[in-house]
Amino acid sequence: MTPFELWSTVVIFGPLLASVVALSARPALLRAGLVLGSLSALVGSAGLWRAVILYGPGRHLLGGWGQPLGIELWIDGFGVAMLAVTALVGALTSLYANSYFGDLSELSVRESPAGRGARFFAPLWLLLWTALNGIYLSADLFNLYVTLEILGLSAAAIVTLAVSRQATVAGMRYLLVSLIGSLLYLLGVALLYVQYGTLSLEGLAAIGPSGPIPAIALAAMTVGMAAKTALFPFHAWLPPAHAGAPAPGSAILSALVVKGSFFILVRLWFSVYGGGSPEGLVLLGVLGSGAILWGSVLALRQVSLKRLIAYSTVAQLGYLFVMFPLLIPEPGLWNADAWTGGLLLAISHALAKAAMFLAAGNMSYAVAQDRLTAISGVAHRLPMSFFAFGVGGLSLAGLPPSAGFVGKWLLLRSAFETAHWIWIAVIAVGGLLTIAYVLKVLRYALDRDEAPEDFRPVPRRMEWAAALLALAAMALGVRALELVELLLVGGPFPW
Amino acid sequence: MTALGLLLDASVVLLLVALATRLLLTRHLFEAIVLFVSYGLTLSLAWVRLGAPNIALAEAALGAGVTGALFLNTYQRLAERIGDGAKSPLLEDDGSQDPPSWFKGLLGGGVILLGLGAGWALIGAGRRPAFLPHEIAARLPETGVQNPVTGVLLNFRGYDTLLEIAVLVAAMAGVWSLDRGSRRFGRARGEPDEDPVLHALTRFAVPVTVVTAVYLTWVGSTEPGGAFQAGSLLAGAGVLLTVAGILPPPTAASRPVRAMVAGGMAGFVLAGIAVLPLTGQFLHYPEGWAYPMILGIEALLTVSIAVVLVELFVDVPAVPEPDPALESIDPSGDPLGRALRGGEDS
Amino acid sequence: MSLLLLGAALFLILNVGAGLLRVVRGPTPADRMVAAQLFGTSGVAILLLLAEASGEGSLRDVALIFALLAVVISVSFVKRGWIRAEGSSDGEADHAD
Amino acid sequence: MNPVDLYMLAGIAITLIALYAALTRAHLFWKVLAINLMGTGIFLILLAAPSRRTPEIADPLPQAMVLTGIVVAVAATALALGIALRVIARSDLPFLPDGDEDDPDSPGSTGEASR
Amino acid sequence: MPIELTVTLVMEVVSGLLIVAGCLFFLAGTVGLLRFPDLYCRLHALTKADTLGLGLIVAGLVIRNPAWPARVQLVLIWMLALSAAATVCHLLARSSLAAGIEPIREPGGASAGVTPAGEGR
Repeated sequence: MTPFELWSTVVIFGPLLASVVALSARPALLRAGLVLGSLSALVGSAGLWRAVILYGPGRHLLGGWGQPLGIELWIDGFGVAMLAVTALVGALTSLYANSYFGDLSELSVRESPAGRGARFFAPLWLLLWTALNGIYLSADLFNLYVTLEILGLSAAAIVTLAVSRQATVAGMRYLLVSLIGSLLYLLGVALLYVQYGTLSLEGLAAIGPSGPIPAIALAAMTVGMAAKTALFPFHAWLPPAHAGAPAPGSAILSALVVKGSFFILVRLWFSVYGGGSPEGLVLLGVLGSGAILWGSVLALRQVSLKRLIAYSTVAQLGYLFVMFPLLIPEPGLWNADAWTGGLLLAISHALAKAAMFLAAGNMSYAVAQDRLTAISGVAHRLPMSFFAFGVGGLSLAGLPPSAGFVGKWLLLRSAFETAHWIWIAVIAVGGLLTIAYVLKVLRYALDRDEAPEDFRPVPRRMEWAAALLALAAMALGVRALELVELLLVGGPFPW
Repeated sequence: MTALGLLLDASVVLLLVALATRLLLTRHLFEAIVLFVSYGLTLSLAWVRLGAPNIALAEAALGAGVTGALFLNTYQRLAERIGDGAKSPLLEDDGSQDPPSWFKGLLGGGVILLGLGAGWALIGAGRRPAFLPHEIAARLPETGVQNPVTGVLLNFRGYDTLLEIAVLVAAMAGVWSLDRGSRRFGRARGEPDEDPVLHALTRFAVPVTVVTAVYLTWVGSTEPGGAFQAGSLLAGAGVLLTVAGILPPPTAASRPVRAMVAGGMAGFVLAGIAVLPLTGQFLHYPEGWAYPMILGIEALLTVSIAVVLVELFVDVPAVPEPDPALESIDPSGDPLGRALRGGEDS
Repeated sequence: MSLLLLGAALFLILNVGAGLLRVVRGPTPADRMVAAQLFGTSGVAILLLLAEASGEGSLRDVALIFALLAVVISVSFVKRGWIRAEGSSDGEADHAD
Repeated sequence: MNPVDLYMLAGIAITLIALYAALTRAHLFWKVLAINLMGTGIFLILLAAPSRRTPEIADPLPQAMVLTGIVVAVAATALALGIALRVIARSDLPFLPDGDEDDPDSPGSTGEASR
Repeated sequence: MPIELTVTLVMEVVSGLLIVAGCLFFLAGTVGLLRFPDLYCRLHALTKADTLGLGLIVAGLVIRNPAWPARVQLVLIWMLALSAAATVCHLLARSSLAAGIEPIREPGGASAGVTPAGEGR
């Protein structure tokens, strides 16, 4: 049993077993489920990180068959980095949820609708976690489809846990988009299997797909995954869903879930298709730029806190797609700066966005409202949440020494090297807009000197979870070199 | 003979496309649902013609049976809601909310172009020899089963099947998390059903169903059959029993039910982990253990799937009455956390 | 002789296609349900014929499932007290609530 | 014409008709129905197209994929219908309201209000 | 040898005739389903004709198939379909009547048998 085999089992099936505990056991054991899931994800991803640094990319032949007959797990730097950030965000969000949903041990399925929803947060979230970890390690087209469906169903269900009408409508729309997106992906899988007779990513990469059928397949899968990632023209479902979910759900959805389908897009376009077509890459970059500008402008116009953060997610996801055209400046070459820069942005966005959503959850928890006008003065009563929001926002905007800064700097450098001035302009303008909408929130929070009247104290753990995430986003910049080293194991073209 | 076969295939295909088109374009919900069930049965015939009896079994039981029953059940809830004889967009969609016609036209044109392109590409696809089917056939003896589909599902690609159960469990947990008006289904426990005809049918059909399910689980390793088909059959028996008032409907409130739902998945994972120290890989069955382990997992899954499906069918579709506690939550705020703790201090 | 079996199966499929008109026309849900019933019975017959023609015994299992699920669907449909046609009470079929 | 081709073409047609319906029918139930049908169309392609390549040996892998897909479709349908019923319970309409700026309950909604 | 051959031939012919007859009953059921004026007549036409048609086809197949397990299975399927059709027809008619869907009673057309089919328990 190699470390790859051991730790990949722990990281995928730990959360799955934890969801079994959370689902079937007494409510008193809900907390045990969350702890078990968090621990196994943290330990497993740490073990894999170490193994990847020591031995390079590894694999786990599930069932002992190996591709093309069976399913393989493929463990490289990209996947492990995503696993690790998921584990960190997930563990802290679980800590937050444990306080947010009240006393978990008293939740019963016979209770009010809200209580029933809270009762099922832990199992749904742990299943979602399993699916994310499964995606980051999968090396099989159809296996990715199944994990995507777990992800989509549990994510939509988490949105509807917030019982309001808006959340229900948003969850329905999210589920429909998610299902259609998965089916488009499945269509692509079917076409690729028809053409090449294999489902293994590695096998396909060795063949090098080209021709009309693989092109249609890639287009279908890209549209499906872009819809699930809320890339610019398909972004309309995201803000209501992410803003409507309960606070820990918002953090999970915005920080982690959209990265799952983004990960698949990267794997498909680069690892399998070897870059696809240059025109396609530029198109994705253009859509990403559109997302940056449009999302930021809309975020600036929002009057409710969680919606503002949700639109900011639309914008920040755009940066990840700007990476696509920069990664391959000319055929046969790939730009390491673009690769590490883009992925660092994805990672730091996960940490910063989770911190911001949790901090926003604290503020609206305290004042029972989500209007920006309602949180005025809240900074004086919730300094730690205010700090978390601010630090997270600055990390998003790319101020040093945050990880966002390192990521943007690497991305800009790769654009400079290849003299892509348009992308540089987009990145710069997007950064300015980010600062503007973060400052808008901070200004409201600092608005008055006295604290709001109808103020409810926030449990300490909820404040700590947000603050720790924000600190992690900032500290990541200081230790970015280690992450860069990790991300380069395997690189965009592992096979 | 082959000409007749071709004619048969052509009729099945035409029927399929006609059913699909009509059911997607009609404005009457009930018609669409009945056509959907008919479509599922026709599709099952298509699988038979394509030489895939495994799928035909699953399609008839799950695609047509369980899914159709879910739709019927939901229709019933809507009909209850709108009351007698009333016309409502719930049941008769007049299309007034559909997107504008320029959108439809554009999308329709795009879809037709895409269809022509894909059809042309697939018809002209190069016929490179496939190696995987031969590989699977060659290594099937190592899997411990003789039905190649079962071999793929539970050995070669057992991980996919495990995650597929996780999809079912995720849907179940999601459904449980929705509020339900807990409308009781069928009769109360113990109360005899006064309909002797239904009772007689139940007494005949349920044993046949259960025997068939056990047979399908057992035979799944060599012939078409397996946990999913058997599980959905058992679910059919369960639905019949609850409808006739003989069994109480399973609900999320009962811990044994939740344990059974999660149990299949847990057993599968634990089996996969148990072999890890012996063989070093997840779900890599040790020499000679493949057949008993697969059979055990299939039996466990059959029960678990049956419970999930009965529960999905019986307990889901309820349109709850408006709940004043819910309506009072400020939708612009952070509803859930505050609502949950509302009792404490505010 | 399998010509006869296939021919009979073809005939039954066309027959089913014609019966579909009743599903489309309605008018009551019960009418549509009756037509679906036709689908179930004919499906069983077609599968049995195909099983004989192809010598594939497992198709008889499929036929058995057709028959069983036709029962489950129709019975649960009826027993849910679905008919609201002309202002009746909610029917004796459903005692719930 | 090869009979398998017929099924493959039917698969393409059904997939695309269903995709069209899923995007143009506003009623939630038809959306769910269309998503179901789209899945079956893809299954038809998946099963029919490879078997025209190797008619001499049945390929069990697509069959296993389709079986998995059917189960996934049932699960997704159940959840989608459950959520759809809740949408109907809350708004009495089987449609999703237009646009993403819906926050009508609160005065001074987003969009124009932010001016 | 000739006798055996004759027996086989006769059985083939009988089985073929049974199958053809079964198909004709299915056709009759469909015609009834499409042409009869109301729900109760249609129920009447369909369930009886189809069940009989299925029975004839099963009989034809039982004659052709020499294997006993297959024969038992065929008969079992037919019995299941038979009891299902009867039950479902009964339940449909009863709850339709309870719901107030009136059978047509005026003379002409297929009036005979309407009322019993609807009200029989």
